Amino acid sequence: QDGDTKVIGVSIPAATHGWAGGMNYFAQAAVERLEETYPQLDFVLATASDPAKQVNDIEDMVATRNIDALVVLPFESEPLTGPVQNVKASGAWVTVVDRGLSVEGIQDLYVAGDNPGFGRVAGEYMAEALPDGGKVVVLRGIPTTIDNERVEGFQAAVEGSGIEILGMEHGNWNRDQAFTVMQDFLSKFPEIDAVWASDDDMAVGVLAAIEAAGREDVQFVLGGAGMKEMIQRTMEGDAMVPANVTYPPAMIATAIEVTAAGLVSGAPVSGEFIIGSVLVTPENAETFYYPDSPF
Amino acid sequence: MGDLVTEVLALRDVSRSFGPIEVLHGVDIALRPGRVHALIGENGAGKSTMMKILAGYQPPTSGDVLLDGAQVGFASMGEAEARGISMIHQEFNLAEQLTVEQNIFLGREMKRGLLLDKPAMRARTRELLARLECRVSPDRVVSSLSNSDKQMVEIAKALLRDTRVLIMDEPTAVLTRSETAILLRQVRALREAGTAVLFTSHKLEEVEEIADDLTIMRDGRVVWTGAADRMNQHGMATAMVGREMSDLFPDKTGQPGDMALEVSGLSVPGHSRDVSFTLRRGEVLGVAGLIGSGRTETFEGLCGLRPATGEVRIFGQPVRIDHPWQAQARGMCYLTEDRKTRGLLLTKGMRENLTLQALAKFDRGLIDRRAEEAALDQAIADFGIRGHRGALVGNLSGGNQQKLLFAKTLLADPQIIIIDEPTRGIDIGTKQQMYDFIRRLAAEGRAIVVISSEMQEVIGLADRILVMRHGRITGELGADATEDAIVRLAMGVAPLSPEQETAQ
Amino acid sequence: MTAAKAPFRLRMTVIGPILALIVLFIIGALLNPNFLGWSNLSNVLARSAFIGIIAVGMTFVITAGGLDLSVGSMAAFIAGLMILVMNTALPGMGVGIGIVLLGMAVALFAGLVAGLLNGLLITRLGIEPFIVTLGSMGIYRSLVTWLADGGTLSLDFSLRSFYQPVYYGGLFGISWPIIVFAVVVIIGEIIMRGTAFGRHCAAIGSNEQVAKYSSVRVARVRLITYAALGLLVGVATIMYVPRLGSASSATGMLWELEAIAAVIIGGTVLKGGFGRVWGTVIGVLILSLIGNLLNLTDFVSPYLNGAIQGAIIILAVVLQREGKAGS
Amino acid sequence: MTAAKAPFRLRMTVIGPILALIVLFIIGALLNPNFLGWSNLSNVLARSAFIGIIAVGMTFVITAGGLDLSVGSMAAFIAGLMILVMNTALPGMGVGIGIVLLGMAVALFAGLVAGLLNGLLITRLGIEPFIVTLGSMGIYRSLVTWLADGGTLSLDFSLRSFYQPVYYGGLFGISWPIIVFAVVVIIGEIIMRGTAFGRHCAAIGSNEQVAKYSSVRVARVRLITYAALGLLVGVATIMYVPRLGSASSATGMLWELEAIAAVIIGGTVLKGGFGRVWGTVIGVLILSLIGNLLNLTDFVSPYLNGAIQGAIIILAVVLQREGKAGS
Ligand SMILES: Nc1ncnc2c1ncn2[C@@H]1O[C@H](COP(=O)(O)OP(=O)(O)OP(=O)(O)O)[C@@H](O)[C@H]1O
Ligand SMILES: Nc1ncnc2c1ncn2[C@@H]1O[C@H](COP(=O)(O)OP(=O)(O)OP(=O)(O)O)[C@@H](O)[C@H]1O
Ligand SMILES: [Mg+2]
Ligand SMILES: [Mg+2]
Repeated sequence: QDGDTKVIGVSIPAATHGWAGGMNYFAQAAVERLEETYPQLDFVLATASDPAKQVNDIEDMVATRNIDALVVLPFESEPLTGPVQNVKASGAWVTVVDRGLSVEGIQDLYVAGDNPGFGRVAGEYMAEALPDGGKVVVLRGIPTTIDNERVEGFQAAVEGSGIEILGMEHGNWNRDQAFTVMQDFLSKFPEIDAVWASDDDMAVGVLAAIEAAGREDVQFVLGGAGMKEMIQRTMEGDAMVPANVTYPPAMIATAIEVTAAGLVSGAPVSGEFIIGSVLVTPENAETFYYPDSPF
Repeated sequence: MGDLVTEVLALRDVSRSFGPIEVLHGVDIALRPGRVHALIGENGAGKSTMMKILAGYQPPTSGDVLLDGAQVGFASMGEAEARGISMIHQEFNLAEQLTVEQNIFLGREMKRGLLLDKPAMRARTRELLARLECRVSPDRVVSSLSNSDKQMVEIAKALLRDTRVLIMDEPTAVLTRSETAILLRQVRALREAGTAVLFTSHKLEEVEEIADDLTIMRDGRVVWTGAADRMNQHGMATAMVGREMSDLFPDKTGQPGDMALEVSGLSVPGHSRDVSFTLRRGEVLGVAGLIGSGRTETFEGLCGLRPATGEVRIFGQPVRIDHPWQAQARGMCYLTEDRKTRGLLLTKGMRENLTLQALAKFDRGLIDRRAEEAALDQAIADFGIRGHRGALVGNLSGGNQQKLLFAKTLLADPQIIIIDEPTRGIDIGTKQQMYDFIRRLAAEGRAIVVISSEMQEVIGLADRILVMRHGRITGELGADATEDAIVRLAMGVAPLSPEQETAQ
Repeated sequence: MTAAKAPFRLRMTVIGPILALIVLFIIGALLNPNFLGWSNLSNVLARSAFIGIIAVGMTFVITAGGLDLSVGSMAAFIAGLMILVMNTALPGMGVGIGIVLLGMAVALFAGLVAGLLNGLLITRLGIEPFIVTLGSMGIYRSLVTWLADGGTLSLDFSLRSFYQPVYYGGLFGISWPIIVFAVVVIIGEIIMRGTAFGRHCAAIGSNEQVAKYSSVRVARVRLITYAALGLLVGVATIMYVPRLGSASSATGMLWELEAIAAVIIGGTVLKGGFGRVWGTVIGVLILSLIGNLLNLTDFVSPYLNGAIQGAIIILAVVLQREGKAGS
Repeated sequence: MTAAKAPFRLRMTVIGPILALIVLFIIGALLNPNFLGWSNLSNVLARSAFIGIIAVGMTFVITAGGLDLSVGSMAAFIAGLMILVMNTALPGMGVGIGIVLLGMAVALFAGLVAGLLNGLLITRLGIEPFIVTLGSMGIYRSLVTWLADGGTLSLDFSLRSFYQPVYYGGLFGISWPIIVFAVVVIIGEIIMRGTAFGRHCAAIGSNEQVAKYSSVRVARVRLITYAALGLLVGVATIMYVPRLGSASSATGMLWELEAIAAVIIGGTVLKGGFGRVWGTVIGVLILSLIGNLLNLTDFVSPYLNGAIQGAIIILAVVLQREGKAGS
């Protein structure tokens, strides 16, 4: 590459579930858009199916593409800390998205969602929607720190509100597995007031299971992450999907854009941007509805 | 009879059952050092079972195994071998994907420190094979060897293990006469060295030639035992079969009919070149030649089992055969010489095997089981197959497997039948039945090719004889051919004159 | 291993899986009274139908000495394709039986083609089935991700409502997936035990050489097993799509492993030569019931579900192989 | 399949994988000049060491007619256990060579035990390796999730810095994983070709009965293959932990598939009877280079990476099996 061209590496987890799919979409869209806007920028986008593969990708970017900046959404924090530290040591700009590294101060820019907040907002809504308490079941994601943080946030928020968590099972952010788990919850518990699906993909499976069972006792399902179909249902006032909690997959695009702009202008923006999780209700749903997103 | 003190290995009143069926009923046998003991009997008489008990591969159900006069119970396969008893199995006991050397030394590798001493093993392999006048390379993979070479490897494997007792189950079944002679020479050498040898064969002339002691079995019982010189071939056959044996070969009543098969310029790359011959209905065509002369490959090529080129006409129609099922659809079937790896599904029952090739006959949307059972009844009756009906084919005795293979191919009702080594491992009584059967098939108007390494068989059975050498037909002989004439053609020694011999 | 024990052992390999299933039923009934309820059993049966239908096809492939690792991603790809075609055709055709039939035809056709492709690579080029299907597994998984642009392909909502009864509806209270599964099993069992094709599969898996020498059309039979499996993946997809109306790269994840496990738990031999369809059904049921049971009870940490599942799989097979110990 | 072609075919199966590797190298060099740089090659080699070390062990297991699906989750479990033990011992022992040695001993011991367990279930109870290791795969995967309480187990930071040179450091500019990998490969190749054990593995895989009749201790040899594989998983983990310093349920995901694929691409026969360690190395390199190559350029959608990977795997094997067509 000639001296003027700068290379930005983008390393993200593969699209193995809906949210990640959305994030992949936004990352690619941002890369395409920015490559057009800034001819002097070159992007390398790599998607990884596990942490080890992601470390490989980052190593390759340094060894073969001489990246000037790295935008990384770590699969997991711990394993990526060292390799990203190495990238930083090589002199490149580092932007970390969504999941913080386990050592402070590596990244120049940090754009993140708020996982405990995600759970808390959901829990607070639940407590408010069931003022007299109620029986809820929880579907959890893939066993990860993210999921743990969310669930802890949720549990803390519903504590003392009279809400009883009947059961929690892992639906792994997967529609089919959520469907199966919910069917079994419905067999197991004769009375369920609400479901925290914790993710809109899982909410799709949960809603299908409830509908198929014809159970009237379940008042609503609270998903999360703002899938467009779900936002739409909220917008339209569907009683089963009265709310949502955001966790925008588009944060990756923001991070890439800010990084690119900084690199081009030579006046990089460093700092921390925490994108808080917001409660989506029929009133404000329209502002969170992106019909063109795949998620 | 034998002196007890000198017995090295013996069975006393041994019985053996498989499930509810007893196949050995209180047999005795005694092997003595420096003597060759022959064990003969009909197919399924229990010879192999008895040998396996002697060699520690199977325990007796009741009775004793005596080694040096003391009762032993071999706990593992290795134990008998460690005590100087080794056995060559009737069916090949070689790991197909391993090389000759690896097989010969399997379980007894020579080491230098922790590593294998390959040069030494290779040298020893060469030496052993040279003793057997077998010219395969120690590095050849066994699956690429011909049957006879495999047998030689098995023999070399047994020779390697310095044994006091060598047990050989039909070692000569896949050997030609010259190879048999080599083997027998080795056996004599072992006898001189004081080894006790036990062997079985359905070729009674060999038994007569080499045996010192003789045991004859019938239906799981010993019916005769004693010094071999007290019995001649005729006596043996009679004692084995339990009836008087008449002439082995049927009359050649062949009435050649229409042309059935015309082959011209058939070549199987790497094995045979430019083979041409014709065959009429009602004819039995013998194909003779030394081992490795490419007979098997030529006819496998003809039947679409290997890539081949050439012109073939069946009943006057030019045909192109790339797959065996195409040959069968034209009425031509090949009966393999290798029943264990190409002929039968050893882990399946008799019924499934019998009908595999002719399954279409039983297919009425679903397979008609009752018809299958009836066919099995018929085959058991026709070929005298012995063995428990529900047994796995792998558990049938070797000869009975061969009979089943025969029955299986014939069930497809082919008009042209190519039979490769039809009587390998079959007892003399059944052989006679098989020859009759082949003749009858010819008389029904079928065309038959018999490939055989037994010169007598070709001469006794065939109306015409083709002789092959190095993948080419070197001559054609009439029904009155002599062994000498065949051998000359097969060896490439100038015959009297080709015209003289190809009289027809 | 003596032949004397054969009858007993035979019985164990037959009774073993059934016994394991019965034990699971008893445990389930003890743990949760709802377990034996019709609604729970019907749920479990209906959702095991996808894997079940595929596993029936897999039984033939494995019996004939083959293997197919691509079924899960093939299902995802077919589902994606089907949704795409139906959505595209919607403006022209409108919601109706026609478009559903079109979708079904696409699924069956795509399944058949995908199966044929696997089969042709395996039989014509002589490559190990493991490699061919590992490769096509990656290819289909990628293709569906690409079709969905990384996200989820969703069937148009109106279309989905119309199509939904194919999963949720049924006859006489038995839902369609269960009926289709049953039909596939019965046909499969008949083919395996009663027809020349089934015999040929077993013969090829047992010893290819012998099959060839016995005039069996080895390559064709093999090819048919893969094509049939592909077709059955298509059938499974037809049942799958109406359930949630979507397909993504996560669809059908690890179905191949589950299908192969079901086949082997059912007593089919992985190296080929012997297969039984009814055993596969029991294998499928055992696998789905374990998951169901673990969801119905909560006496262990959900993190350990996988461990229990693994242990039960091994136990189910131990039960049926008892007699073989020390062989 | 004619014998005349045998020498050619033999050559193709030997040259095939090497040829595929060379082609990959050429493509790589053309795509990006940095590809052949030492830093890139060293990265690729070092990271393929984990799978590589495991694949060497897998070569023996497969050659002896077995299979092990549990290696990936076994690695995750051992990594988790190792981290847990080291973190627990830290207050007492302090950062130093002692605690690293303790961690290594734990990893090797756990690997050996895990391998022995698989092996004992397979040889003593006579259960299909596929089922046993599918079961233990679930068990270990669950156990590590449980140990990590659903999250990630991380090595104490100070400890990690101390331990890191085991992955990142090296001798004469060659990093430790590469050295260890090379040593394992050389020993593996010697054992496979030069010792009785290697021959016994091939004999068992080729024909168990024959091996038994030749007084090969079949059960013991089998057991040793699984135990050795477990031990090698332990060795791989020792290299892996300093690299990422953590273990979670995502660790070692699909390693088993990759290891088996490497073994088969290298020319070892899946049904057993023939294996070659050097081939496995080439298989491992091919697989890691594909991943590396896809990162070198960005001319395809990342969604399609899997498809390209799948196609190349098939092609690499087509190249080597050319002569077999129609057999
Ligand atoms: N493992 C087994 N299970 C059941 N039956 C068996 C088994 N082994 C042998 N048999 C039966 O025992 C009988 C004797 O068989 P054996 O192999 O000893 O005969 P043989 O005398 O060697 O015959 P051949 O001359 O044909 O080789 C046969 O009926 C056979 O079917
Ligand atoms: N599967 C095979 N692959 C490669 N070479 C083979 C194979 N089978 C046989 N050969 C070789 O082909 C040659 C001819 O084989 P074979 O000995 O079977 O011929 P034959 O004339 O039929 O003899 P016979 O039938 O008496 O054994 C031999 O040199 C043999 O080693
Ligand atoms: Mg016998
Ligand atoms: Mg021959």
